[in-house]
Amino acid sequence: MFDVQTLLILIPVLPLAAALATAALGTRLLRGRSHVPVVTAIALSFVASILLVFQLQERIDERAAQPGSSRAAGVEEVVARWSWINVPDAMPHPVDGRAETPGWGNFNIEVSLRADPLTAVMLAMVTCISMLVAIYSIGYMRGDPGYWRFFAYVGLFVFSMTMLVSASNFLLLYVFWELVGLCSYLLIGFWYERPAAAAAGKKAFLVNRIGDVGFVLGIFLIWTTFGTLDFGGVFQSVGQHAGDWRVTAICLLLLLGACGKSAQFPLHVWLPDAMEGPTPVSALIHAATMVTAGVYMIARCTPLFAAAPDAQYAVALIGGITALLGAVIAITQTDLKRILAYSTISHLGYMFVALGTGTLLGITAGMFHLITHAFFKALLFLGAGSVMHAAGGVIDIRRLGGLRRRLPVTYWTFLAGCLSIVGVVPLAGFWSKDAILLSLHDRSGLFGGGLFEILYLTTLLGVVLIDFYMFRPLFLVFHGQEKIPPEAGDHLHESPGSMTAPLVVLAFGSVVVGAYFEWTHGFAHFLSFTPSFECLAQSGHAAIDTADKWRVATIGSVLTAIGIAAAAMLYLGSGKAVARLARAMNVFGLYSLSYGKFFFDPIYNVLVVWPLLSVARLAAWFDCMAIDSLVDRCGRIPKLAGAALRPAQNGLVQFYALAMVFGVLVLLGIMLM
Amino acid sequence: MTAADLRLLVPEIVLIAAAVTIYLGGAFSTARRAWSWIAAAALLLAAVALWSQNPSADGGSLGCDALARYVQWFALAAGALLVSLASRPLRFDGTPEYVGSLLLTVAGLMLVAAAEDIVLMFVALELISIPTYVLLYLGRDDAESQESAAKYFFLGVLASAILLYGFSFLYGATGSTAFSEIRAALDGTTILPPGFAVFARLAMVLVFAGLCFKVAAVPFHFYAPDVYQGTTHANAALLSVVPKAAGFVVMARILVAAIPGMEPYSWGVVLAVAVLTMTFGNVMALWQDDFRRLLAYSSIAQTGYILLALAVGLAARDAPGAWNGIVALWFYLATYAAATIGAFATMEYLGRAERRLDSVDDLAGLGRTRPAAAAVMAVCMFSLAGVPPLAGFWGKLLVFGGALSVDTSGTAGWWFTAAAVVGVLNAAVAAAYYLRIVAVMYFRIPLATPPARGGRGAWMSAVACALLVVGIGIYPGPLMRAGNFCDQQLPRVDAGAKHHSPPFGRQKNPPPPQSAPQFGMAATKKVSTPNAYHIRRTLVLSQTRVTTSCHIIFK
Amino acid sequence: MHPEIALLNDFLLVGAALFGVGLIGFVSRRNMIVMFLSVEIMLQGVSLSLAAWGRFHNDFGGQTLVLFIIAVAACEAAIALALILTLFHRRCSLDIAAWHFLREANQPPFRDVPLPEEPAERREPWPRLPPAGVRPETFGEKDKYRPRV
Amino acid sequence: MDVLLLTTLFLPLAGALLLGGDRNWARWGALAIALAVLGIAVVLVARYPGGTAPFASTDWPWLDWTAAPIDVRFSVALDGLSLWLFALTALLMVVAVLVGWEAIKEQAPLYYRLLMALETGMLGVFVARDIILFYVFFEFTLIPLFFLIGIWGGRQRRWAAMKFFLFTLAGSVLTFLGLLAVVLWVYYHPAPEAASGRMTFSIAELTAALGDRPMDPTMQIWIFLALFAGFAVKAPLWPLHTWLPLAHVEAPTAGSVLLAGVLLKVGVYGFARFSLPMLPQAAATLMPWLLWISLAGVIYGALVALAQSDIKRLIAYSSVSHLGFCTLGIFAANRLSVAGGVLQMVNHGLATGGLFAVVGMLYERFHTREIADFGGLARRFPRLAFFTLVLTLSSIALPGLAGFAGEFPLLVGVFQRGWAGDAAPHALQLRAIAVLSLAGVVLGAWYMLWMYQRVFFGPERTGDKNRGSGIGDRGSGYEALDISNPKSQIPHQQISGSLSTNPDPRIPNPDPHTAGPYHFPKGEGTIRDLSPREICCLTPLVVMIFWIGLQPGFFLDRMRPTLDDLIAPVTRACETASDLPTADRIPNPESPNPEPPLQ
Repeated sequence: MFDVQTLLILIPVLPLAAALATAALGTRLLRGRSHVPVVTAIALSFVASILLVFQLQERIDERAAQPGSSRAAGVEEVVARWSWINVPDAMPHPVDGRAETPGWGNFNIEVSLRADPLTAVMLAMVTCISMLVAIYSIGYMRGDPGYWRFFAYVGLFVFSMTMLVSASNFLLLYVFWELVGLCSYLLIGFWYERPAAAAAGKKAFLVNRIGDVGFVLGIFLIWTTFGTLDFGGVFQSVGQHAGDWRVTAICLLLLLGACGKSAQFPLHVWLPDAMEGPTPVSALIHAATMVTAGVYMIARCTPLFAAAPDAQYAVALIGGITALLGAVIAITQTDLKRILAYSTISHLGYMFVALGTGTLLGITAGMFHLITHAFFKALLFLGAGSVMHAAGGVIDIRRLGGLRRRLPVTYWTFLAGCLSIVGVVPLAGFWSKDAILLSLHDRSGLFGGGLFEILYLTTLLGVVLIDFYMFRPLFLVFHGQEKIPPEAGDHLHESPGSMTAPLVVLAFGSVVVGAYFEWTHGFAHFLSFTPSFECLAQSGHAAIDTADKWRVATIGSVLTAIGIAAAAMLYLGSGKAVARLARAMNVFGLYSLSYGKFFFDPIYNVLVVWPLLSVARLAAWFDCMAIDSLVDRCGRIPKLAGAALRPAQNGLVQFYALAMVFGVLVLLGIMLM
Repeated sequence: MTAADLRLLVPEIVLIAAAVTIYLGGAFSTARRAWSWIAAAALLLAAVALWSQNPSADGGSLGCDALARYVQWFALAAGALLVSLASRPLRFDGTPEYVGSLLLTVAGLMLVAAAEDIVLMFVALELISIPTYVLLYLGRDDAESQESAAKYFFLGVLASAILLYGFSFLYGATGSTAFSEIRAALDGTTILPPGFAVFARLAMVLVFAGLCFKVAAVPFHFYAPDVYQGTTHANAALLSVVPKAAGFVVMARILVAAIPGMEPYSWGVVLAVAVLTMTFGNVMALWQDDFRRLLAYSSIAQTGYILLALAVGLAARDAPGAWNGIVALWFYLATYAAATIGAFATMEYLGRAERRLDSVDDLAGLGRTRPAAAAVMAVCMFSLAGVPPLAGFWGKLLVFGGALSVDTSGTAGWWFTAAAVVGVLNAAVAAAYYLRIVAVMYFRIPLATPPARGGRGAWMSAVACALLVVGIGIYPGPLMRAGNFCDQQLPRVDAGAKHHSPPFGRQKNPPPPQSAPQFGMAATKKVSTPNAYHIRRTLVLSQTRVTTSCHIIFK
Repeated sequence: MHPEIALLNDFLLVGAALFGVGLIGFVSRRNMIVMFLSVEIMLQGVSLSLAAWGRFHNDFGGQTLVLFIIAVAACEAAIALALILTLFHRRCSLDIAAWHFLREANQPPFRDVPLPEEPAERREPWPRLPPAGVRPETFGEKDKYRPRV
Repeated sequence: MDVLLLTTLFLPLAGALLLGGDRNWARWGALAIALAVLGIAVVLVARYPGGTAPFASTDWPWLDWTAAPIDVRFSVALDGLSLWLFALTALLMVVAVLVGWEAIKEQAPLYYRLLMALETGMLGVFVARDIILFYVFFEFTLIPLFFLIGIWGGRQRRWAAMKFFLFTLAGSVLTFLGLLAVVLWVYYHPAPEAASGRMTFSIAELTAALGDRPMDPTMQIWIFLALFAGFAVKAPLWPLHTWLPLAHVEAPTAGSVLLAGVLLKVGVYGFARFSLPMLPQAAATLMPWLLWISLAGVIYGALVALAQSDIKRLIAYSSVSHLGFCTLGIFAANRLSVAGGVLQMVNHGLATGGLFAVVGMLYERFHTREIADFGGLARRFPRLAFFTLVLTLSSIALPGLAGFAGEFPLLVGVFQRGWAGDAAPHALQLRAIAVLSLAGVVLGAWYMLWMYQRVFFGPERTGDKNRGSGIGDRGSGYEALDISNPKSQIPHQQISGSLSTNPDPRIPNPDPHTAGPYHFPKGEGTIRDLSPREICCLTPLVVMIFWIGLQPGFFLDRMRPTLDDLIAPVTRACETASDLPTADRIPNPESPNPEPPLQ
């Protein structure tokens, strides 16, 4: 029963059905229990995606067993059930003799799903994290009037995310790209009474929309260049368009779309504001799943990026800048969720850097980091959520302190998360960070490696910064003397079982997952069978000698240890050392710059929002006073002409007679000439 | 006075006899309503007589072609509507002479249509204008009415003098008073004595000027607003229909038929006057408060469109079949007359003997107080504005279609296209004041409920006009076909002599023109040589008519 | 030039002159009766030229038209005087300019421009009828029967 | 089939003449007729066979003027282009009747009669196959709307009604001339073999005739401009759109639903039916200008909508922006963009019609349309919030809803026109237009979501002062603006109030004391969420939006054959134009009788 096709369809359909059921029955029937359909549906999807992974693993084993064919063929299965739109030969054949893909110009969009290792991995990650977050939010959202609405939106979100990941043509990818944006808009603005939440939702949607404009332009260019929007068709014919400027333009535009969605450097301003939403939302959407959609898209389009090397440089560069930017800002933030948000931006930057290397090693490292990051970032967010839950909604780390003894489970899981994210040896974070460092080091050796040398160094600097901005909240919130904010009331105690269980599971995941994948080499091996990665395989990356691997690993660990020690020294002691460091930093104005989040929001306001609003008002005024009054004046011209002619009618018979005679004379003059 | 002539004149004779009896009877009993019924009976009788006339009778100075027949039916219809409109006297003393004069004007119009001779044409024209002077005076007995009568009289007399002077030169240039001979003399084939071409042109100008007064075209329109404002609704309706129709008949007879190829650009004058009239009428109407004054300017504007049709008739005279001005002229005249009489009839019906509805504001909120009357008025207004589902639209279609179909290869075509664009924009401006009346009726809060005691007759004619307008709007076929025959029948000179390049740079071989339909309507080709017998007969004939009319007036 | 045409030209000129005089009279004189008379003059001018044309073409058409013109002029005279009578009763003045109340809404009313008073000495002693009731002094007996003319 | 089509036309006309009695009779009668017409429309759509042949056609001689060859016929038929607009009209008619159910109190029978007359006019416009019949219906729709706006409108209704009628009439009379010129050109250029000499007015014959005997380019451009005047006013293209906000804001709810939903489409329909197929060379040469104007409409409409303080004005300006998209699609004249353009017309009808219905419902409850007066409605009116959310998202082209299904092919087509191989002679301009048109999408999202957020989200306003006499009540002192008495000159309005709150200074700022934000009355329950009537008024729209969003293929396949015929001449013209852009290019080689150069 569980062949790949039914699984592939089952995974997205289950959450959709659950979401629709909750929406329909939520208010009257389910009320208190409206989480049941969605959580069960997501759980079943998770099981299905695990089965899918196993099915694909079997196929890969068969393929590997066949002699000689190695990884060339790749494993994929496309399910196309339903044609959305079909306009045959909508575009004339290319004039300037460019190569023509089969089925050129058929604007045939089908709702087609694709199952290959990359999709399977993403599906597994998305459904697993969603399940855990759903369970967590049973406790977190209890008693909220919009309880059913929350779960309906979460169900809708999981449906869109799973469809996005398994879409098989660019248009479908874009459709669910926007639907995911809609779900984030709805979930950020979940508590719509709070104007800040509503504004944050709108801001998120608009910034995404700006990114989507780039994405759409990319799709249009793909359509005009390749004549088809299907992944298969495009990736096969990329070969013939190697040097074409269009492919580079496409990749840059897709990058712009990815930046919009994954909150990269120019368009990252919406993610910190998105923290207005409930914390499970932040954990699910703004840490693990939605923001990684950009990374997934770039991974999916590797053939395109392979054909446009300077686009890969751009990806790496954007990634590097964002990583550094996120890390520097996160250090000085005071709101725990904002810190985690900026750390997410920073880690996404690392993934972009990894993908930017353009080598199979780099891409698998990026995806590996995506998986591990999903686990420990979700863990950290849920931990922050349980702290907020316990402390009555206060999340400002300066007002919390010494909660170690009151929230033991949260503390230990949060600690596990921190250790993992920082990259202490056995934990997952270490392996993925190490893989990225290795791929950077390897790539810097190859052609054009200068940029990657710098990126390798900045990543190492990043490793140190991670220790600071992760352990700072840990020490301030959980260590030191106990500071309990008044909002917490007297009952500051550990969160209920339904919230702590997912924390424990995630903690276990972020500890074990890295090691498991590293030792069994399963992850890289599994991923390398994605058909679209074949172009990388051919580019012949030599095996990495173990000496380099150990050297990179040791450098990474040493730096991490130094960082943790410095953080402990600074933050466990009294505040004097921190104040002195802050003043030292402020000499170059770095501290105020970092605390002010590099003033991107005010800059964007001044550069984009305010000018547009004033142009709008000008246009409104122009429309009323200029065009409208011009039209009214044209309407009044006949009346003015009438006013000019009225005096002629003065009632005197002889004047009329004179006019008649004059008329006759004029007529005579004309006729006799 | 052959029997045929007499038989041709039976309808007119019936009307004039009725008028005489009414004048005489009026001395004894002043019951206007009774005399109106008699007048209606007379009109009915005349109609029957006209119907039973066999069309091919060959009258000396009385032509009986399709144009005559069309205008005679038009006259009878207009007469019937006006008689029923004026059936209830607005003055204390009943003044039955009013109805008599009305009948005379109708008879005059029928005669003008049938006249084939300058003399008879002049007499018929006077037979219209003189009773009109009387009607204007008899309408109301206050200062304004007398002022309007005076103005119309003096300017009318001046215009007829100018017209006559034109006739004299026409007679002088061609040497005969019969249109057929005039046509033969001026069709370019016979060589005129040296100076006479100037006289012919002079004649054409003076005749056109004289007729422009009757039709209220721009240089001669000054009387219209003041006279309309001063008289009753019935008189205003009469003035806006009968003299205008007469003017256009004479123009059609003389300008289009009698002076054919004399001037290649004779249409230039007519076009200029048309555009001026159109624009002047529409632009001035925007300011008016008084209803009749507004409709006066509207009728001036509508004259502009009809003159445009005439100009098209002049320029593209030989365009086969489809579009030429004469057809548009007759169709447009009929629809315009129906709508205008309808509007005046409604206003007449809404008023009362002593409190007449004058200003547009009196109509405020009519939609609520008198919905039926408001509907009729709205239909008339929309038809005048030319909004599609009604008759006015078809009129405009023919006029502007004709204007566009004038050959665009020569310069004529571009002038006509420009005139069409100006005409169309004028229609948009005209829609403003027609719409204003509708807006006042439906959007304003009613100030006072109009008494609506203008008599059932007025209401009957208003409803008849509205139905006519809507009927023609829905199915314009028959009226267009009638209009088309007038054009087919107009005796015209074969323009083969002059090469007319086809419009729109069209093919040299225009599609073969439809063969003239044989409805038993033999084209009257009448050749008569001036002889003593002919002269005596016209003398006797016209003599009787003039004396009777003078006699009546002197009662 | 052929004597006939010369004769025609003369008549036409006189006719045109009459027409012109009538026209100018109509436009300039303000007395209603005089205006009507000037129109009559115009009609006479037309009749004259019609007669001339009739003679030139040796055709009766022109004369028939003249006859009708005379008849119509008579009718119009009748109506004119009736009308002028009532107008006089209404405004007690024969001046056509008195009738200017039907005009465009915002036009200033017509105000007469007073003619400058004629200088006294230039006024001619026109023969004037003595006021009724005084017996006119009769001429001497001898003037009544003058032997020679 | 053709009998069904005739009943859809004449049933509402009969209703217009006969609906009488009291308010209840009239409105139920009107609803029955509207539903009957909708039913028939559904049957016709179901039976529509696709292909280019006219479906359910009737052809009666209207003006069989035997003497002269003028041949005006009452010929009506459905084809790909008009099928969906026909169905949309029937659907929106039901919505319009339902929306005004409670609101219209005085003179209700006249109101419903006018609505029925309007329905006949609208349906007629889309099914007319004869030029004169098209123009008759094109003008006929003006009269009922004039009365609807004038009698039941808002505060400036008289001025709005007059301006609407005259502005549209001024444009359409020029179109009238253009159409006549086309007919006359074909009559005077008969095909050599056809000696019928019959002056045909049927659109199909004219298009065919002009297809193989095209006019010379200069004449085409003049006639194109004449047609452009009328249609550009009707489908508000940028400079000629100023009547739209005034007419929409002042029209009663049903009026603005129909005005926005259907009547704006007549102009674009006119372009697709007349301008493109009959005047291909003109369309090709003027293409950059037309695209620039449409683009200006898109961006300008969005910008002005951003600055509006009144919901209805905002939606009106959004209509300008959306119609700019439709014309962008139509003028780009390739297979995808025209299909997207026509589908976008239907979507706009559904979304904006729905939004106007929602604004009407809000107005019925709160008697105000100022965005500043609302806040936090979502909590007390969840159903209203849901319906408005779906409509808003459809109008900002969220995938999965109708807006996206129309807009995406449209933008692909426009992009393809600029960037793909067959770039017209002005490639650079077309490429710039293609990229800038996406700005409209972003701006659209901004002002719609900002409006939605200010009205439905944010803190719920609860307070004691229940403003009884809403500033919207009619009859409050606007006689001065009453155009119908000539004495009233438009008083020179001093620019009162800061622009931010009231962009149209000619409407003086509502009196600050009474105009404060609307406060829910202390007590509960006086203002309820959507009533069942209102729900079944909005549900069909939402259902259609989802259907088109999820299954656009169903709609596009039926349109494609007709649309292909419409744009074939233009694409040919583009190709020939692109290689020899100079004026004295060789005339169309394959036309049988080469056109003698104009003297």
